[in-house]
Amino acid sequence: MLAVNFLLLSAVLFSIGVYGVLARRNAVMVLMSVELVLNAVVLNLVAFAVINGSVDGQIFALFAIAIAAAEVGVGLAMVLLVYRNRRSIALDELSEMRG
Amino acid sequence: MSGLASGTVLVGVDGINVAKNVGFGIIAAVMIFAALCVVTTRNVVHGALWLVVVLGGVAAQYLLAAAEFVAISQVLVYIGAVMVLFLFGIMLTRAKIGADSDLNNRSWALGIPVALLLLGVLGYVIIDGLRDTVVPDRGPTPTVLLSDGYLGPYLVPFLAISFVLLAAAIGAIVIARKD
Amino acid sequence: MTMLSDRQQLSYIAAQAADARLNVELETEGMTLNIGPQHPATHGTLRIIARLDGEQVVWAEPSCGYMHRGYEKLAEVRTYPQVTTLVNRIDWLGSFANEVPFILAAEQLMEVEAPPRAQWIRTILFELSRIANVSLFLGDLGVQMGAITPVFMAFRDREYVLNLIEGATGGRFHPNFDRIGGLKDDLPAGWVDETRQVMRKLRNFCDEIEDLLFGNEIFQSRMRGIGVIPADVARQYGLSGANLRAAGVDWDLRRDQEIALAYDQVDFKVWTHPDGDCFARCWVRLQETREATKIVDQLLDGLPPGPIMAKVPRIIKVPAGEAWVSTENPLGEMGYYVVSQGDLGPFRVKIRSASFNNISVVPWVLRGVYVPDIITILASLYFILGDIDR
Amino acid sequence: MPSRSSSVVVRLSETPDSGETAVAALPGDGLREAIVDTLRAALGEQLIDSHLIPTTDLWVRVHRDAWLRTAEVLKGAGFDYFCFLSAIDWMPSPWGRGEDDPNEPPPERSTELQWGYTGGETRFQLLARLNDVDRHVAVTIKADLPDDDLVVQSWVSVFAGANWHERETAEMFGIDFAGHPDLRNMYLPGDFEGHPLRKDFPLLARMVKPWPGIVDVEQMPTADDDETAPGPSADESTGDTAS
Amino acid sequence: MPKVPGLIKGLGVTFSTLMRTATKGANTVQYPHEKEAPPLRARGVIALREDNCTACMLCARSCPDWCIYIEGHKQLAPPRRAGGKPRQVNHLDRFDIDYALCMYCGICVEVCPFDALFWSPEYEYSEPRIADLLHDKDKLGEWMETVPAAPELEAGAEKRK
Amino acid sequence: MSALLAFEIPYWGQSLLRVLGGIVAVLLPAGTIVYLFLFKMMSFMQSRLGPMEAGPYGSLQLVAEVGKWLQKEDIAPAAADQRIFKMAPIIVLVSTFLLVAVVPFGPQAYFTDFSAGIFYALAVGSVSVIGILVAGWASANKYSLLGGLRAAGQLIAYELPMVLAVVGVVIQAGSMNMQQIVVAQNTGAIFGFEWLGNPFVLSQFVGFLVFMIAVQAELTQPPFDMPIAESELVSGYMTEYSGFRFLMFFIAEFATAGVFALIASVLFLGGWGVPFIWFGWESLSDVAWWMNLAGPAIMLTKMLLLTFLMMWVRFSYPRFREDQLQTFAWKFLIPIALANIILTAILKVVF
Repeated sequence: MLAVNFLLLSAVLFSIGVYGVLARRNAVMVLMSVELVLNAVVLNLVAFAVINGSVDGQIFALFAIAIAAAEVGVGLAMVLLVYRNRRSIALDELSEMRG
Repeated sequence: MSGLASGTVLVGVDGINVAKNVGFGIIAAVMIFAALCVVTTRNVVHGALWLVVVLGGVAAQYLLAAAEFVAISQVLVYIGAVMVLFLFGIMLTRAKIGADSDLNNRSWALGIPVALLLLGVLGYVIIDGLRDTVVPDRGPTPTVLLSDGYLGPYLVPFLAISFVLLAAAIGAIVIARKD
Repeated sequence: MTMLSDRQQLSYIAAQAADARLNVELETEGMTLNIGPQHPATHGTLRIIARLDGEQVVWAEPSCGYMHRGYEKLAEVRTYPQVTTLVNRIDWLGSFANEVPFILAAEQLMEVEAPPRAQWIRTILFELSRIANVSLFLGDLGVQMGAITPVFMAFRDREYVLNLIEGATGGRFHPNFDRIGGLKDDLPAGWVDETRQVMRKLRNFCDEIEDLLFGNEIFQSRMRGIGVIPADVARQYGLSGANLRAAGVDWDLRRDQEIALAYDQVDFKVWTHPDGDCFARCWVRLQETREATKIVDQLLDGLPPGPIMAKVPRIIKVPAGEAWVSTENPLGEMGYYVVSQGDLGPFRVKIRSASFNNISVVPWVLRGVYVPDIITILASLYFILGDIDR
Repeated sequence: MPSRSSSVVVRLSETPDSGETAVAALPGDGLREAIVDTLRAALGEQLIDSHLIPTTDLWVRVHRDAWLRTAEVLKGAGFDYFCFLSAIDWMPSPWGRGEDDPNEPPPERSTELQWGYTGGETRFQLLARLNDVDRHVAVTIKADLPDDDLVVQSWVSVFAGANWHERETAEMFGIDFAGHPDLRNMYLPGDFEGHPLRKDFPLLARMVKPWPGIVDVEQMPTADDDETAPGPSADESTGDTAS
Repeated sequence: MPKVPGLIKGLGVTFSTLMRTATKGANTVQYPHEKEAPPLRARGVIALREDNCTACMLCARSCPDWCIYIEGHKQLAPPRRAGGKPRQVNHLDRFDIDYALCMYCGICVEVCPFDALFWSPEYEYSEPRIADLLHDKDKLGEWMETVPAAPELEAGAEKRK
Repeated sequence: MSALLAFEIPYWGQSLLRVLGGIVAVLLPAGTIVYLFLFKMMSFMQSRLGPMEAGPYGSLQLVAEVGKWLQKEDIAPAAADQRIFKMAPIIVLVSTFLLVAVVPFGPQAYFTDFSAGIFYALAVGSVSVIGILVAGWASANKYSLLGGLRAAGQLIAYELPMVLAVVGVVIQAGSMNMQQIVVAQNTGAIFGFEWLGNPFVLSQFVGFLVFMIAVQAELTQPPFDMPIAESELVSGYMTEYSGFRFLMFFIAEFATAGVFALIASVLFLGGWGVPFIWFGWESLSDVAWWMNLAGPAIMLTKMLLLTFLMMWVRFSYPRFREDQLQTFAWKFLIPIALANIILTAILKVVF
């Protein structure tokens, strides 16, 4: 099995995620796109770990997963706060700094 | 998973595992399709469910790469917790049933060239650099190795991550609290 | 024993009110939840419209009338015996108790009094219908709280009481046994002994419910301190029965008014509870059921011999006048204001049913509670739809 | 098992002290007369009439302008338990008991208003009852409302529980309560026309179905009926009588 | 005395009920196979003794919801004693009770001055069609067979009429 | 690989057998639980007999009920998100089938032998949350949505004490593999009494209690049945479901109860081992072949014992309130489970 397979897959996921982050207006959708990007990276980590035959990549993959969970928790809390105050989670409406 | 990783499977001429490649291809195709749906769907909940498919596919890829523990963690954390959190957030922000017209921002079309450019660069680098590298067919990673890693050389990052998680949990509660 | 202090009660109420106010001020877009008219928790067709913020009730209002049968109007075109069959159907779980105040009001206008034996049997049947009614409440309480078993036990043991009522009156649910001046018939042979046995079973049932439900820590944690109705609010809203006594108001019409029933012949305790919360209401009802079985036992022991019907004309015309008689029904104070103009039927009957007043406090008490507590509070206030809408 | 911090356990075997006070002596006349006196002192001329059945009950009739004041005075005098509030339409029903022969013109009925205790002046009379829980005494309050101005002050500010009773009365009798926060219909649909408890509101159930008792025994069978009359008993009969 | 937690006590109640049902049988009755006998006074269905009915309409008048339909006519009955004058009696043409309307209050049975109506504890007469619940006088007459004798009264009761 | 039978069977045949076995292993306990406990035990606890007409003592009642559900119309509310609405019960049921895959029924009688078996079980057990959540959302019903949200909150909250309770077992057994846990219990010793074995229910009693309570909550059974609380939310996320989609939820509920009981008996009651007798086998490969036949029966017995406990509680208790449920999980169960882990770890190091 070629390593390129894994890496190309992760590149595609990464690009799709980047597109999502750029194109989406809804905050939750942006967060989901960020998850795509993160997963692409973690997939890379695991792939390289297997290629190199060391577990370090897997260990860092687990670190990344844990961090992702934390990031989602905080991110969603912020989205909820924004929603509660503004009745909307459209990001481009959040440009003004006044609360 | 021993069944998938070391079972009696068809073996190609150059030692490349054909069944594994086919499985990879199918899963990868599904994942890419699902990922495209995530960024193009017009309903937030559908998007979240497509993301579940992508994350499940990632877990399956980890299994193919014989990273059993990571795969299970992926299911437990991503599908069991993160996605539930997402759905929770979506439902608390009153997701509508049916198509939502304003999920994209006005300049969404700019994202396509950017993403394609990125894909091109990344693809070129990957194919150029790792064209002939073959993923060796190893058995499943023993969990012991992972735990030794955590409690050995990576103890400090492990603790740091734990604190980050704790801080994130507290922060999330503080942010989302009403009063 | 210990009790919720006044300060605790007041702080609870203040906290509820403050929460509700806060939510209104924030103008959070509430979700409007329609509980009923066909919701399992409303045992009947009561509808509660509740505006929620998350799971908290900002504002709630019951909407009744899905079962309005217009008994006050119907009574105007019926004769006195016919009205008796109508009022059976107001609180259909304790229907004999509905007849008694109406008949007593008519008797008061006619200035006749039922003979002692009739009064005793009336009182026995009155308490039996209380037991039948409240034992079902105790079981239903379990269902509202999510425990399935108590209701079956309640149905099991209520069946004995209903058999007794049917054996004596012929009707399980709608006895129509009371007549102006006495009763339709005397008790059948063997009824007294059977009743004694059933009362033992019912006391056993009360013990079981106490162990199964009231002693349960989960049940207590859901009931205590929830839906506190202080005494002055209870009086203002005209709450009656166990709902009033659970707020610490020691008022029981069985004891506190002179009435042509045999309550002055028996020794019983009026149970009150100082807390005024859901648990207090349910607990008072449990104790009252037990007390009712004891009242029945005492009455059976002293059942006087004699006639069961006073001398009344065959065709009953009630002299002109007005009378108000209310009794301590299973649900609370049930009264009839009967206006007669010397006709075959009443000129106007105002039916003061217990549940109507008891439920009118709901908008007050539901403010600021959580959705599951709506159910607890409604269950503990205990209403019968027919008794609200009449 | 965590329990709510504010809740304290009452052991079930014990009873909260209900106050082992002896049953209060049932009040006699003096008590009720004192109540009338209190009211008279507070309302003066606006207390129109009172009626007292010793050891049983007490009725007072007040002027409708004093309706709210009566409630306040009585609440101050210990009558803080709200029992009910309603109204009476003293007009005799033009429909009788619904037992008229539908084929005949309706019989003549008296249209004279006949008031009950404490008398009356107008067709509609308000009716309310307040209890004194501690002294075990109650009073029924009445007030006349002129037909052309069915408005009275609401009791909601004094007794919150009057809210629903006033809504019901407004719906059933068409009486307006000034100062009531929300005088919607309780039972009937919002667009319902008429006020069901007024005597001139027909009870449709009795209107649409003729009274079965109207089929008169005296209605004589014809020869056709005799032929179609079923049952063996027809054979035993010696013949129809024509009377 | 250490208090048994309510949680455990509750389990005990359900378990003892389980054992009681298993050993002593259930409290329920398997209806179509076994039936509980209703009490003698149970108001199941109204039976009509047609011979006693004089079509006096008293029951129909006293019925609160007008579910009794009576039609009759006068006819001459044979004299009681030979040679006497023929009597004039009311003959009953129709006596229907609409059980779809009936409230089972029993006023009609009570007011009947000629003992023509009786309560029977029979209860199995439900019908798929509501119109079939209108029992005519033949059907009401059939119920007479199921009417039990009035039960003995409890000690201390005064015999009425 | 798991050679359940002595003779050689092709790869596809093995897979087919596994799938069939999985279906049996899910449906058989579910059916038994429904008949034995839901129909009969609950009725007896309420002084009644339960179904008696279909088959002797109503034993075929379940078949009749399934037949009834299957022939019912498949209704989806008009406002619902049709595809997701129809998919949700399948997700829930699939999670149950994935769960049973790692449960060992005998020395060679298992579907797969994961090295991190119990970890896998906990992971796939959490997948059902998504099914429940989207079921609540897609029904376009406020009660359903509230029920779904409650269910999700509850399942996430109780997953943690469940995992923590398992950690104690894993520490004591020294393995996450379910077979190893079974062997560790049966070859273990308590204070030198080797013949007794060491079912972890004895040494991990606190963990056992926490695990069973968490299982009760994961199954949304009383006293934790707020998501489907009949008197509050009608039927919660199941309100709009009818016909065979409701049947799927129903099967999933009781099958999951059975599978969790199986997992609990592996973790705490010694799995497929005969209680107190181990015949002196040294390791997994020593175990006599007949254990493959006796094992499933023993597992079924232990499962029934545990489901009896679960159902007993279910039919006796009233339910918590939502906030009390969270309080109970975070302030009571999790600290206790953590303390249990620490204690276990200390004892493991000391001895």
